[in-house]
Amino acid sequence: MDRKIYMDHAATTYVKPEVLDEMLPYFTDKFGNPSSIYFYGREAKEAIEMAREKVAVAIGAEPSGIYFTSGGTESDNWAIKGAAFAGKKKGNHIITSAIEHHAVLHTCQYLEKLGFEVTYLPVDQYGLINPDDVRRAITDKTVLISIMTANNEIGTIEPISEIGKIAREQGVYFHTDAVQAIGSMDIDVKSLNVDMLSLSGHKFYGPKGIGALYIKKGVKIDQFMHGGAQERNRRASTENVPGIIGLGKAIELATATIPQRREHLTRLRDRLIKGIMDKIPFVRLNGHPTERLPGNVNLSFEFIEGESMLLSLDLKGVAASSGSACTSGSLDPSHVLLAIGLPHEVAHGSLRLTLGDDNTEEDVDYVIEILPDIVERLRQMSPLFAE
Amino acid sequence: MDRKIYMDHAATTYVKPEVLDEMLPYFTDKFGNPSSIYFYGREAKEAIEMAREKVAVAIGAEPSGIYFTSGGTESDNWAIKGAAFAGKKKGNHIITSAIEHHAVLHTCQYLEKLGFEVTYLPVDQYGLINPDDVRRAITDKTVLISIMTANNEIGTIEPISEIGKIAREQGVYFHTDAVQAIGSMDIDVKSLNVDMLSLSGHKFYGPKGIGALYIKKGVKIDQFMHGGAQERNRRASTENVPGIIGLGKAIELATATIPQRREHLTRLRDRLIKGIMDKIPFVRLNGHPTERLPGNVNLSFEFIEGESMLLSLDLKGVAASSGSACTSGSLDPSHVLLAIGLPHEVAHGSLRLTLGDDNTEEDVDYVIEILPDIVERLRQMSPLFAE
Amino acid sequence: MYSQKVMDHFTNPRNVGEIPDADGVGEVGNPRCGDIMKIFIKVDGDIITDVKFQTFGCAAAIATSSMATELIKGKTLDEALAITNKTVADALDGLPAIKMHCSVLAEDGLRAAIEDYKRKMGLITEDEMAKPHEHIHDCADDEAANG
Amino acid sequence: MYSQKVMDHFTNPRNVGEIPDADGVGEVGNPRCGDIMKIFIKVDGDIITDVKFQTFGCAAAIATSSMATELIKGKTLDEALAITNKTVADALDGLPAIKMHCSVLAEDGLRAAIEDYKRKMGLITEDEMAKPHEHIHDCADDEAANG
Ligand SMILES: Cc1ncc(COP(=O)(O)O)c(C=O)c1O
Ligand SMILES: Cc1ncc(COP(=O)(O)O)c(C=O)c1O
Ligand code: FES
Ligand code: FES
Repeated sequence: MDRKIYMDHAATTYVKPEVLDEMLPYFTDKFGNPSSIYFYGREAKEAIEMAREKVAVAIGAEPSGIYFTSGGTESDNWAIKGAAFAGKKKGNHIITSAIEHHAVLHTCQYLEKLGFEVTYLPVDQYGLINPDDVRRAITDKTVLISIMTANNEIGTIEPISEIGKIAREQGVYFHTDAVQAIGSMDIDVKSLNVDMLSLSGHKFYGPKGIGALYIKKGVKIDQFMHGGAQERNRRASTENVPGIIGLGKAIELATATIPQRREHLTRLRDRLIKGIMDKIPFVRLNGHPTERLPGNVNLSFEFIEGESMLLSLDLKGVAASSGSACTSGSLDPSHVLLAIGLPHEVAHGSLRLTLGDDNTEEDVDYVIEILPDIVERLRQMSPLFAE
Repeated sequence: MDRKIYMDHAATTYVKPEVLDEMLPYFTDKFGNPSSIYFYGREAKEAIEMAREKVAVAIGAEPSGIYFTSGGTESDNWAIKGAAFAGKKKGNHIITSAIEHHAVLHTCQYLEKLGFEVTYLPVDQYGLINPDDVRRAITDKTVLISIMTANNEIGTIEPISEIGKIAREQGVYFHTDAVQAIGSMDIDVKSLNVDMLSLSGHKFYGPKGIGALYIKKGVKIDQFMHGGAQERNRRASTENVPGIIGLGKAIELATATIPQRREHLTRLRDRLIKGIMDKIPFVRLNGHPTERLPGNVNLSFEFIEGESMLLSLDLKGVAASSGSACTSGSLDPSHVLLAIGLPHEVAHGSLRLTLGDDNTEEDVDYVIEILPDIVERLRQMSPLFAE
Repeated sequence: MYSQKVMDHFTNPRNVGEIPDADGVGEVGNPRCGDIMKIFIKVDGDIITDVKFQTFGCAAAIATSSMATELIKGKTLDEALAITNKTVADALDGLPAIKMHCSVLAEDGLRAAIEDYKRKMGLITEDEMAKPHEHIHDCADDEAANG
Repeated sequence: MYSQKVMDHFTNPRNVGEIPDADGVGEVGNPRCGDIMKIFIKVDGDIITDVKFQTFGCAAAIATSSMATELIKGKTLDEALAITNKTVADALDGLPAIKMHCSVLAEDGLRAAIEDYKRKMGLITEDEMAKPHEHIHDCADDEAANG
């Protein structure tokens, strides 16, 4: 396996050299605690404020609305639990969708155990949420709407501008998980009427273990991480300074090149989809044909199972992912694929290829070349295909 | 300011070069998501399991009891909120001490708002908790005892072995915040009867933004970070792989050299305390004279305020910290100093110097040399001294 | 994650296919769960002379199917029935914990094929047929541990 | 964190000390809170001819004390009374937000000293004395924001 082709950028990305370079001094020479008033502290403090500014600019927010967290999961947990607990006097109802990331769904399920009520809105065959469904679900007990900007599995981009408008009209807080969207599409929290937004560094060539939650000024949410006075008393714990610096640099780079990235990835994406579907029968595209993230390809191959596809691809040097239950060690195939109406056995045969900045046409053509044999071999073994 | 002397190791440490070296490949070449089954994922997975093993060895635990978190604060929040919510059927009472870190105290205060009851045990003039007080505070509603291993401000080492015994006898979970203790003293969760233990990488020459919670097998606590199936379904979020690798390496290095470190730091510490107290009048040592962390010096200088001392030291190249309210931007001086009985105005005049591996006798002597003038100058300005 | 033996049996599975005139056929699993296994055997006297399989499932399911067929080929029916999922997993140098249930599939498939043969031969009645394992990979439950 | 001017006035504070025969003395603050300021003035006619201070407090408290004394030296009483904490902070090229209350201390100290002088001179009665600002740095409260 000499050739290595990484096509799982939605799972995680490597850290770009420019990003790592900016981080490095903060591990060693500039290691101070930003809360300290002496020299080492001040230089760290200034650096994290510059990073905050960069994150703010990237999403059209004020720097004072940006809070650093340990990643997308913490941002989601904080936004949802924080708004739920802070809003308890008003009500106990939360609206979300059936295709959110587990960081949202499992948080909501936990809140249900604690007595909250959650509406999980359905999606159509493409994974789109209907804004009218959101409007109809709102009651006078609704304290939060949490709908993702774009889905991590099937890449569908949700109508969050419309949903934001409805939330604003009805006076309900609106949180969006933009973890997959940053760097792939323009986001402006003000024009989108977003009250809270989650993002995570390692999805756009920044480091793992760092993320941010945008909280609009005036939004009332409980703290999630209690302790010291860091992050203006709202998120305790000694700041992950190198991580924050890396996040700032990475989001700056990622948002500066959105048009080019979109153009590049969309071209590769469509070539990959077409190439595979032309060559292999019994394949369907999951997600929306056009309202989808530029780098996302998600296909179901009937009669076979995803993990064995992944492993076969891995043996040929290609890294991808699947919504099969067998891959994740969980018991059901992807809740997203089931939500768009796939039968279990078809959901098991899903393959997600997510493209990144370094992927080339040759990479795409290589996958188009090797995949038919892999699928054919597995189908030959399958009792479902034989039947 | 050419000379730079860092004496605030309790606030944070730099990352040792050996630690950073081990981390670096995981930002770039070995950047895979450990949950993925392909090559990149497997190599990351193996690396974090080796790091888990190292953390386990350092505290005498099984690797399966180690869960990686974003730092000491998250570990404390998780242990306390997790045990409180999971124990709700049994009771709603928590025992802790008045001198815990804010990550514990503010978490407990938050739980009080949610209906839990918390006993904050007092300490004696040295900051010691009386195990008998713990025993007496236990009721049939007590679900958790959380007492720190060693205090971050005054360095006092608590009798956690006795407290662990009491907790075990009474069948109450025992959590200890060992964030300051790792690397300075031997810790064995089994012989100490500890059910949960918090630690944080950046306190022992590892990176910021990474920590761990030890959870003894069978202990029932709710999840804190809900989402993906990472960390055996107990702590969601894409693993901070470089951070975890760094934590593993740092704790391995730190615990391998405890006797030498203790010897080195204790010698410097006692020299520093003696040097200052011999030269400056109206000074008192805070914390226990012998049951204290080897690197901790905490002194109160009457008639003057801490921030102005810190800034004066900073101008001479020395980085330290203070329990003065003016330093932290909070409204009261250190709760720890008040808990050991210092009057407010004396607490304001506190200075904490925490020593580290690279500090030398020359460093100590330099501080002893410059501090008298600083204190004298500030006292000359002070209306309290004049009176 | 997987041992070399698993990878070997996954990439070069032995005995893949159908036996059109099989003496016994066993089919276990459930496509909803992502795993189905079908085993075909030819029996001569009480010796299993030939065996083939078809599997829809993960690499572990494919490898254990392959290994199980290897283990029973040429064995007596009783010897074959003595083979457990553990035997198969051990023969593959082990399986990851979360994949042990896939080996249960292979064991169940074997038994089902042998029983099918016995039933066809009138050696046992329907009632005497062994129940397959409770399917560990139970699709109906949600991930409880992750709540 | 602090401007160069603040650092300058902190390291070289002007007018530190006492005036034993001061015409007016003002003392404000509370040692519990970590800040006390004492201002001594000499007055000739309605001109402040000399001023000294003593401060127990942070660098901002010391620097604002120093700057405040500089600003009023040689001024009339009315000119001095026109000086607010904002004037002092601006003269220092600003203060961090959490340190603005320290400049209130200086303003209050000045007023207290001038009023002490006026009272001694019989120019005002006790009743007419201005109240100092509500002390922003209120020690009694716990860090509410951090709950
Ligand atoms: C849509 C979405 N939300 C949240 C997360 C969680 O982010 P993290 O793993 O950084 O905590 C992810 C990725 O894992 C994601 O794709
Ligand atoms: C005793 C103690 N507990 C908890 C913490 C919190 O750790 P972190 O800042 O890594 O979240 C610290 C240090 O900040 C500490 O000293
Ligand atoms: S067949 Fe589903 S995990 Fe093996
Ligand atoms: S005197 Fe307390 S902050 Fe300035």
